Amino acid sequence: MNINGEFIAFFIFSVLAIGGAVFMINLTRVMHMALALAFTFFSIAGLYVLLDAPFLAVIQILIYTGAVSILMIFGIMLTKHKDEDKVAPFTVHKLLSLLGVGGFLAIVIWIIYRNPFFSTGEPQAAAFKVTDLGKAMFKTYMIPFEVTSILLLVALIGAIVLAKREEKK
Amino acid sequence: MNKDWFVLLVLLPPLLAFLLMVAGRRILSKRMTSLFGVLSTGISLVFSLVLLVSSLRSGVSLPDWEFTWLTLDKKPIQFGVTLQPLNVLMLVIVSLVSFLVHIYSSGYMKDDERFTVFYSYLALFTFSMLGLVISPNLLQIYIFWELVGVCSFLLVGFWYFKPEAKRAAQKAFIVTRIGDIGLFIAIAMIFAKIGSFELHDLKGAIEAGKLSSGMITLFAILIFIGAVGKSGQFPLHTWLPDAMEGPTPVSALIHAATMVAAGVYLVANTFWLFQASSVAMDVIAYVGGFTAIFAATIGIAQTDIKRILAYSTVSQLGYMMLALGSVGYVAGVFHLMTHAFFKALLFLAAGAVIVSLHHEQDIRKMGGLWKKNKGLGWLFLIGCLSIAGIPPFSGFFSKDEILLSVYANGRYGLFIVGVIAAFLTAFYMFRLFFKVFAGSHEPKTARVPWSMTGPMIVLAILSAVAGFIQFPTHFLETWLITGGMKSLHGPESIAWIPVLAVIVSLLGISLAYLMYGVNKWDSRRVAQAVPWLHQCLVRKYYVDEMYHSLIVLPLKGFGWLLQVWDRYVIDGLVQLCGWISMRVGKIGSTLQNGQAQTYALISVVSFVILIVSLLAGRLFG
Amino acid sequence: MTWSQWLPTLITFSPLLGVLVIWMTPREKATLHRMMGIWATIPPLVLAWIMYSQFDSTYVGMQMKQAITWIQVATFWKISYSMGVDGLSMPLVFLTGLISTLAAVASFLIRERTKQYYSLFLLLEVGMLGVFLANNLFLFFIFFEITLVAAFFLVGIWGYFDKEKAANQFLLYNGLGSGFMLLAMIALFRLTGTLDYLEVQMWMQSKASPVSPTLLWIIFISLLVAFAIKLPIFPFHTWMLRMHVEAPTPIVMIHSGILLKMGAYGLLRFGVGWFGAYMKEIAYILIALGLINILYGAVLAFVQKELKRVLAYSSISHMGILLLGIASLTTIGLQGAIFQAVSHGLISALMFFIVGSLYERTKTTELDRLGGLARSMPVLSGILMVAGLALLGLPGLSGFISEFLAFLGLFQVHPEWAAVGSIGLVLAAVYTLRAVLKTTFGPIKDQWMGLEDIQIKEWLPMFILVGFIALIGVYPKLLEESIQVTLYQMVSKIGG
Amino acid sequence: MNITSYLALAAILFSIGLYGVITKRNAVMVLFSIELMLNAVNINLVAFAKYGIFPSISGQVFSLFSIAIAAAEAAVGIAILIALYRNKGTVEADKYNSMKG
Repeated sequence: MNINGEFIAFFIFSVLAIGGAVFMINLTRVMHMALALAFTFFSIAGLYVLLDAPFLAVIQILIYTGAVSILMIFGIMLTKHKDEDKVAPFTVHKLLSLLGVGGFLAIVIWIIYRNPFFSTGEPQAAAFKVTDLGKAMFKTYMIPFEVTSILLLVALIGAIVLAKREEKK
Repeated sequence: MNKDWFVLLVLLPPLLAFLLMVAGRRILSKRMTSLFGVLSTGISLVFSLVLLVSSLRSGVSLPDWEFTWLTLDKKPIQFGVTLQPLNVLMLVIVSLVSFLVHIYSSGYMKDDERFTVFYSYLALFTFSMLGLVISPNLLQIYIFWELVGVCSFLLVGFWYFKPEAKRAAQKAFIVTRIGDIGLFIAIAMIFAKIGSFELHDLKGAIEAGKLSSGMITLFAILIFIGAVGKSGQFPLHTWLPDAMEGPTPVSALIHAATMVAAGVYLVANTFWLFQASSVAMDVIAYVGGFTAIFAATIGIAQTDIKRILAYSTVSQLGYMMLALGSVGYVAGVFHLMTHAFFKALLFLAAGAVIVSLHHEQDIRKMGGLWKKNKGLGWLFLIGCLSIAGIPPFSGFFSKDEILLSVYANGRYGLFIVGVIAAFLTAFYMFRLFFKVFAGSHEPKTARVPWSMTGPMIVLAILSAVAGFIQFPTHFLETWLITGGMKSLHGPESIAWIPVLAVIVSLLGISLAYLMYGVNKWDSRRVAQAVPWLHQCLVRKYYVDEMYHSLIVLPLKGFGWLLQVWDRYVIDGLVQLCGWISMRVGKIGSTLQNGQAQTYALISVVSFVILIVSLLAGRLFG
Repeated sequence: MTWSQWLPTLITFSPLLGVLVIWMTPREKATLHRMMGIWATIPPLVLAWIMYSQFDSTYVGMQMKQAITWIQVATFWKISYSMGVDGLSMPLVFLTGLISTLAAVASFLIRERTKQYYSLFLLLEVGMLGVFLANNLFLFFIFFEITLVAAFFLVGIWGYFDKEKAANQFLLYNGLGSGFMLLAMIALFRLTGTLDYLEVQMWMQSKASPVSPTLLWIIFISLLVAFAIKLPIFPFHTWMLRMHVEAPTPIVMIHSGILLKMGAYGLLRFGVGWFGAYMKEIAYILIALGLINILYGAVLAFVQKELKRVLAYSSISHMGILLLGIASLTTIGLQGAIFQAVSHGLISALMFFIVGSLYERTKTTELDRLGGLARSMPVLSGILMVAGLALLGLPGLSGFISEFLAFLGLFQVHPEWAAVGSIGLVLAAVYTLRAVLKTTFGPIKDQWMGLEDIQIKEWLPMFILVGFIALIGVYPKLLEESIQVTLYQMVSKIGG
Repeated sequence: MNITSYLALAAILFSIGLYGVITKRNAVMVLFSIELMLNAVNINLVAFAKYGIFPSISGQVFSLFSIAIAAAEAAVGIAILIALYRNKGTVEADKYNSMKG
């Protein structure tokens, strides 16, 4: 594996992403967790840039790092939180989870590295332009796009209805 | 002129009257109702007489006609009409008695609020009975057979609010149903064997020797079981006396003159079948003979005026069966006819007695009616003399024919039975007569309307003179046998038999006179001399009780047993299955602790295990 | 004619129109729902009539057949949406239309949640019509399940006291039956690659590919059990008792009138139509079961203390007669079975309607507490008497001809067994008269003196039913003509 | 650069998210973890779009849709959470046990 700029960038972003994720899992205060997650989202945006998807990177920052994180913070602020100040005991549940998830990860990694489908041969890289994305979006995927817009509308209304305080009679 | 239509003119008026009365139950007044009823049966009577005349004149059977009612297995099942002399004779008897009873009922039932219903049932009965007697095939016979049965049931239970009427109606239906099943099985088996319901096909099959003699005997006996049920022969006789709970005109029409004679008619109509099997003939003769004397003895000890007549009917029907069983075809049919007249007369007269005594039916409380109502007394006397077999009344001739054919057939034991039964008949009929009409008792009487007296007079005349169609010219025999049954000519008359019969009857009458007419011999003392016998007769040989304890109670007990079995074993098993699945569900539901995260964990772990095991299987398998 | 191809589909789904309209009405307008419910059952009835008039009674096989490929797996396995009608289904379709309409009229007894009630009711009708008009087992199964679910809710929500238990047991049992049917269906589909009635029949005749007879036996027995539960055949009958006692009047009318007949239809269509030769081999068992049904039901009906239970057991007894007709495997016997299905459908619908009307007034159906009702309710009692006479097989009414034919068929092959079965006819008279007379005859109790007799909305449907019962009884040719050709073909396939 | 690295990264992120979903008691955290998992999937999609055997823009389009849906999910999820919090007075996931049989 030759070390080049892309590799270094990938290395930095991935370390940041994993680190953010691990911090999110291990921090005790909810607000800190949210910040750690935002960090991860941001790193993923960076990875998108490396993957020739600048538009997606922008979207990632706008929606995840911006909107979703803020939404989460609102969610945190609207509910009361008993901060997990003391370290939760290491239960059977956690052990099993660790084993299960660890096993899952091992299997997936094993598959990724074993599969000739992914690893052999010279990877062919395709370069895209944002215009290609726009064309695909509004020509080939017109109908799903419209359906998605309806979905968003429904989610919007649904969220309002759900979160609305029920009137007492 | 196509004579086919005549038959419909006989059949349809009562049916139309029935439909009209059912539809207009609320609208029709009593006068209108009775008018319709009488008119419809009157039309039937007129046209049956027309048929009779043409049958007599042409000497051969009238053209039959049929239409296809149903197709079974590519065989058309026909409905139709046959007009052999026997059918025509029955047609006339039925329409005549029905017509008279319709008239009579307008007087007898005038105070009943369900007058229209009563008339509609009568009309339906008349229709069914007329249909029965012109049926050319067994299926049609069975259909009308059941219909007359149901009319009888409805009319017996006409006064539905009386518990006795309810019981009697139920009994009448069920007991005759038992007999009907015999007929049902016979019909079905005949169809399975020869592929047709038509009587002439069956006759052809027998003549062609297609049926084994065992089969013929079986068919004959099954058909006879049907006749036993309908005609109240032993052991299915118990319903008939109970059926007297119905209104008296009904008793006269259905349970004396027409429907109960249907069994006899059925046997006569399929006589060639019975003739082909000597076993069947023996069965008929012995059942008939036994019933004749059995019912006669019960008749001696009864106290209800209608029940006495009912047992007398059973006995007389036994007589007819006895005649048929002894190849006395003409004698049986002849007696059927004369019996229809004099028994209808007796019932109608009994009805008049009941009306004039303000609905009293117990003969122990009667007496002295002669002085109050001589006309009625004469009518009743004619009936009694006729049934007792005193010349020149009709019963004498027909009974004589029966005894003659039994004797000629070589059944001497049964001949003696017949003679004794004749004695008993004369005795209990005159016991009844003297109890009701003799004595110093001065009853308060009600007036008997003309609508009731008129029909009785007609019947009395017929009872008195009907015997002369067979004596001395053998006119009836010649006519009936033109149908093609050459072997049925009656035997030559033997002079001493009628003499013997008359003497025996006179003895019976004299005995009744001594005991009840002038009270020379105290009847109570006789009863006390043999208390067990008397008790036995009063309780009708305990046949009802026996049936109750041998059939009804075990059936009920078995039913309860099955009920327990059904509820606790069968249903219990079901409940157990349900219970087990519920329990399993309960256990399963405790695994559902509601923690979505646990579920997720389980699925992740399971997924891992699944993949690992799949891989392991691939690696090591 | 091509438009008539659409008739089966149209008939089946026409009640849905009513469902749509009912959904658009406000929840509390019960009267409106009632009217809509009744009107919505008219189109299937009228269409069934049109179908009858278009029906060619000389044509062999399915008519007005419509087949569209629906699901195709590879080239071999194919399921098509196919509907059609033949002599076997024609009478039952008409019966369904008729009884549904009358049951809709009888639904005035339902007072709560009418909107849902009528929607489910019409759904039930769709299911029933579909069952009789479907032309392959897959469709049949789907419609069969629709009836199951709809009936479950109808009983569970609008039934009487122990309704939940009745509904549960109904679902449990019939679910079991459906399970067997599904099993058979899948196995058959795997073997033949089709579920079309005709194609499976032809496959059974030719057996193109060698198949182990054991497997076919298993399929056959599974189907048999499925329909035996539905019919019901002893010992699978207890669910039906509860159902008859607890379900609301219109649903019992439908249940006893039509749903039970689906079992008979299944036995005829699949048992005789597909597995005729196998049926013949176990005819003895079927005859024995039929006899047990007849006598067991009759004896138990005789000791019941409650009117509805008497009728429930009598249904068992009558289904026994139907089974005898089928088991005879003769044209006449099968004809009797179809006659019995139609006739008992009409009679039991009438009976349960009467009992429902009675219960509305007396609030009890205990025989010992009733009595003498002929005085206060002459019309109701009269109709009850007619229904009772029809039930016990009085000639001139439809019960006679059907029982007669069923027995006649059996007499052709096994007269001795048929003779044993005829005892059931006596017992039928015994228990029917006992129940009817205990209700209407005898002295009237004071508490029943003031009862009002039935009104037009009750007696009109009853008279219509009586009319049909009498029509079939007096002129059976009407029914017989349409079914004959199908039966000949069926029996000729069995080979004897 | 190689696709396997991206896939491995995505797998690691996904596993961390999965672990969070299973173990975190705070419902908000569960939602966070779900978002993380969705992002991991998006990385896969975009990576396949560039380095897959059949590179195509479709991968990016799909991840766009996925983002849109994830956003909707987040909004509805938070709304449900707030509604639940109002009814139950807590955001502890193990207190939500109304699915208990």
